[in-house]
Amino acid sequence: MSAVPLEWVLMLASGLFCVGFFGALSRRHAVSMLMGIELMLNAVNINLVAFWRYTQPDEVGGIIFALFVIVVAAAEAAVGLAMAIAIYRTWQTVNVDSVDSLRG
Amino acid sequence: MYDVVDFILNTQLGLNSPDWVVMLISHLIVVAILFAIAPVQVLFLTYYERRAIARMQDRVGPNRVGYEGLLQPIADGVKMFTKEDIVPVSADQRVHLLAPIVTAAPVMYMFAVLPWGPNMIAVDLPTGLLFFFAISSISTVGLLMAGWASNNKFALLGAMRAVAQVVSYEIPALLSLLFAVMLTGSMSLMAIVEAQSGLFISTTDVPNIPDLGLGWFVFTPVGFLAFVCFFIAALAEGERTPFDIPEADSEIVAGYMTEYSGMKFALFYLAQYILNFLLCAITATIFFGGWQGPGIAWLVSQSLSADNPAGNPVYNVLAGMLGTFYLLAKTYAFFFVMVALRGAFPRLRIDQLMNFGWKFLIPLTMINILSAALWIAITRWGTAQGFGIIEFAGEPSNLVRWLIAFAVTLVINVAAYWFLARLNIQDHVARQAALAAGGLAVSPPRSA
Amino acid sequence: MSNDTLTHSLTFTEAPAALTVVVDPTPQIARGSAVVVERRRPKAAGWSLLQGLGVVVDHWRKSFRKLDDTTQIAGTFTTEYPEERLPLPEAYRNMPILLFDDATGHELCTSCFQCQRICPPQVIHMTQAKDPDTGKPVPAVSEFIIEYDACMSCGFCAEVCPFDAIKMDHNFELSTADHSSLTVHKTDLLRPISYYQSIAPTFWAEAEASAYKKLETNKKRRPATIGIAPQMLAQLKAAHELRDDQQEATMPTTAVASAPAPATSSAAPPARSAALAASASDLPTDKAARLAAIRARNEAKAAVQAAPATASAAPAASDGGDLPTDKAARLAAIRARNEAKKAAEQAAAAEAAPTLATPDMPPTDVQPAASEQAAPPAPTVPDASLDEKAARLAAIRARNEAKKADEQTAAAGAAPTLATPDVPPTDVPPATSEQAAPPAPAVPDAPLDEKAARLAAIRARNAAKKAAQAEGE
Amino acid sequence: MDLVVQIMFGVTGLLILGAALMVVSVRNIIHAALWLIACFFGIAMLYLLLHAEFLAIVQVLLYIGAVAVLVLFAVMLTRQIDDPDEPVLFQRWRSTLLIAVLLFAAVLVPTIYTHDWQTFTDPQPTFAGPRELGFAFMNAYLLPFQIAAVLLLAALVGAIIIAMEDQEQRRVRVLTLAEEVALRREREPSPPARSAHPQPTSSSTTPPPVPPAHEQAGEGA
Repeated sequence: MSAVPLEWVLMLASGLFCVGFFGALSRRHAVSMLMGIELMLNAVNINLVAFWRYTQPDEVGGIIFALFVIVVAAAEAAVGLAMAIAIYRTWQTVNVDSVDSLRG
Repeated sequence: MYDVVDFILNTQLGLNSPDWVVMLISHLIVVAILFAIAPVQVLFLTYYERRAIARMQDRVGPNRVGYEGLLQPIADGVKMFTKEDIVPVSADQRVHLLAPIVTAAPVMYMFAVLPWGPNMIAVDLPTGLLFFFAISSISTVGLLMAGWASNNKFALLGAMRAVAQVVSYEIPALLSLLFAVMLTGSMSLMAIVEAQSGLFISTTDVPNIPDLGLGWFVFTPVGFLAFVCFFIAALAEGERTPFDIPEADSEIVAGYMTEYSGMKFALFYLAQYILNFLLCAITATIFFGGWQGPGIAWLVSQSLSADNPAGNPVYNVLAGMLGTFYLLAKTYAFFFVMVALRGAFPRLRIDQLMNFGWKFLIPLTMINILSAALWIAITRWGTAQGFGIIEFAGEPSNLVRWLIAFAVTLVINVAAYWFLARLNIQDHVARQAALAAGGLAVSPPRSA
Repeated sequence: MSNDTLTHSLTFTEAPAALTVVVDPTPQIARGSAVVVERRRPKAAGWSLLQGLGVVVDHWRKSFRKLDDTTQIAGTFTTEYPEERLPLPEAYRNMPILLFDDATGHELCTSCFQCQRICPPQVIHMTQAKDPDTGKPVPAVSEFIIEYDACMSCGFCAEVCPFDAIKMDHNFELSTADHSSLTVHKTDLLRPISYYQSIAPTFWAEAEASAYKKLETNKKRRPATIGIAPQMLAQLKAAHELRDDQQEATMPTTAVASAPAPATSSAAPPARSAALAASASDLPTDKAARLAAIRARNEAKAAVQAAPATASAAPAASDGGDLPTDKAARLAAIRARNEAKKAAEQAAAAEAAPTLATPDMPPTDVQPAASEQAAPPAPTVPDASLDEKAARLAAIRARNEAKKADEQTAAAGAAPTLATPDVPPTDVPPATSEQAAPPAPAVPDAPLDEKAARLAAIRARNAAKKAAQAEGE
Repeated sequence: MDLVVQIMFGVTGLLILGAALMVVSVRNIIHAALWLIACFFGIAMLYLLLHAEFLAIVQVLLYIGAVAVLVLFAVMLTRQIDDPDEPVLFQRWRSTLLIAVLLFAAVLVPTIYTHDWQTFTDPQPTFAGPRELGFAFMNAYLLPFQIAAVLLLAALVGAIIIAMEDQEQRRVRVLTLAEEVALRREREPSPPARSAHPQPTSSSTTPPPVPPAHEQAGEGA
């Protein structure tokens, strides 16, 4: 992997992060926001693995952290989607700007 | 295969090809072989299933085309290919097209880690077992795509059912396989198969057992319970009866395949049968020794290898052939069981399926993992590993350790099975009593 | 709704049996009610699943033997249709056909329009024939059309026909790619009476008996006017003369030349040298002979290995009284004959025409055509069901061989005689003289007619085969 | 060899970024979820390029097999009529885009390129297979491992509770004939003529539940 410098991988991860950032902040659909967040988490994961690969290939710390991120992302997805379904059931919509009432 | 290609290209032809070219060519050849095998297997499996199920129902089955109907699948294939490809107008055209591809392509990858014989494996991945199930989970995306793109409520219902079922049953499937990973300390399928030499007792547990290739994991209580759980989960993953809820034709036409015809339908069919074949093969590999069997060890010891440069390469070929034969024989035996199950049992309801998976199979496999840990502790650990109980009465031999482990895990597993079954039945009875008392249909009401 | 219409005597007994027994010996479950059967839970969870699996695997294991009767639960009982056929019941009806008399070619239909009137889907159309001289309508049809594609096989037409002219056929293999061919005209509707006799013997016997009865009554009532119509008399006379001529002509020459009129199709009624009106008493013999032909042939084949060829009279295979056997054999004979007919059509191009397998003449002395393996004594087969199977088998084989012979004769000029113990009341010289065989002893005895017929059948068959082989070579 | 790796990296990067852009830009949310899967697949390929095989497989198993499927599932469960006039983005999407682009162009790119990364490239990295990871989880990272387990459990329970429906809203099941009969028998006293009916014990499998609405309507007829 010496052919690809670390900067390239980091650039890719930062680009992915920014795309996910835009998606998470601008889409109205709750599930779409969740997808944006997943993209951001994946960008972080790429960073973790890249740093592991280029700076500390003798340790497994980078991989371990990436795995923890995946675990957290899975938990977040489960809870987030459950929330989306609960919201849909109550308001009949999943557009987050429609969910503006305090009635619960 | 790499060595053969290297030999032909560089030594014989003197091309001095670079390393990666040789690797590419050798992989291409292996892939070509596997991709040729897969559809042929499917062709034969459809015929095999139809004949077997016909016999079970006191019929004869297809016996017209070719000798005893052997060419029937080819006739069916020709029929499929020449059918008109119908796409609903309101379907999502691109997704509709992609769905069968996404479903069928991953199952072909699964062949990559399946060991066919001694040293006969396309890629001996160190994470082969995980790879197998990771790849199979991609197929579910294809099902969901198909169900959604068809713009048909039956297709969508079928896809939802399929995904709910497959995702739920992946958990017990993987949990039940964990015991093999624990016992062999590897996720490589080749290593798992190689650990199953011996005679009813694995040579990894008792090294001086004669090696007849029969030290299968299924002969231990741990392995047997895991086998039962895994096979049930595999039925659900392969959408076989009694878990064929996603394509329950009496309820939702053909599930996610409702709006498909012609080649696309054939691709779904192909994917399903390859998946079934592979699930049977993986069952045989992990629990029934894969290519292990009487005679393999002797052939391998005679054959040419790095350890034995004086060996005869003929024995390599013979060992490969015998190993493949054993694997296929076991696989087809399991497929026969699948067919018999199809002949015997009615379809489950979706709530029964979920109850069974989450309330029975998953706890059972978890207890089985405990048993597997105990097995390892009893058979292999001593005071050095902090497990001195077994050495309380002196220095037991390997066989004695094995027997103690057998007894302990047997008691645990039988008790777990009995207890969980009883619990589930009691739950069922309580539910029915609640129904009789005018309660709710699904579960007892919440207090608040 | 009250309670007793809903429930029935269902009990939850404390019996140790796995299933609760319904107490009432003759349970009458009312409409809308349900019987709740309580099952005892098995001791081990999952055990009943294994039991269920065991049942299925047991069926699989037992399915490799074929069932002989349907009383057994496990085992395949599939009939492999095109090769194996179940005997059709006599009352089976498919599509209507028109009948004509074998001997005279007289069509029974008088165009009374009864069937056309009663036909529910209105698929029968007919035109009454007219006397060409006077232009007056006569009791006959000039054209008769049934649209098979719309016919619903109700059988009303056959029911109302006062002259037994329209009957229901047994042929159900009507599928075709040509739709228009399902509008069937008179020439394709006509079948000889003997054909209908072969498929529905008792029905035809009944019809005939009632017709005779009616005739007798009418004779008594109006003796002056009842009798055979004058034009029929002329026809009959011509038929008699023709038969005599044929008998003379057949004497010195070959058997195949004995039927000068080529039997092209049933539509053109052949002026056969036959008895004028086949009396009812003749019929059983006729049938039995045909049946015997098939059976004897079959048994002879079976016995070839067992017993050396002694060209003596074959003992009776079995009595012809067994009805299902009879039918099957008859069916077989019909099929064989159809094949022979095909062969005949092709052979008609050649100078000689074969005779049809209608053993309507009492055969007296039949010379074997070629008999290295001439008629070994066939063993008696008492088992009726076995016999029936054998007959069916024979039919298949006969057809296959007929086909073979057919191909070969088409190449060569000579036509073999197929299972024809019928035509010449005297000797039948060998078809191919180089294979001449010692003549079989005559069977003069009248009760032995049947046997002789059987023997003749075997010999004729063998001859056909030999001839075909010889010609083919 | 270097060029091959570079090309593969380029293709993978294009797949990841392109798919991610499609995720945030396509109108149809199902298509967005499918593009998300493509993006995850590209990331798994990138992990393979970075010699993190185990992570690549876990990525496929968890992200594609579980998370993405869950997302698709949730989208289908909350499907609404697609109104082409309704915007898929907030009103503020331009400012968001501006922030994202600025973040990328003004912060991340200069940082990455100005920082002096102390990297060394090891041609033969330590293989981080399941065995090594297992040892790491059971020794150095035991506490985070346990915490992650508790987190997953909490998420499981929480998701179930959030998504659980109210029991009262459940539809009443349509009864089978046997159930109806059993129910009726229980409600009406059995006639004396048929006294040979002992009441089923509590372990009986007879399930007599609530009568559906149509049943009561049809009662009087």
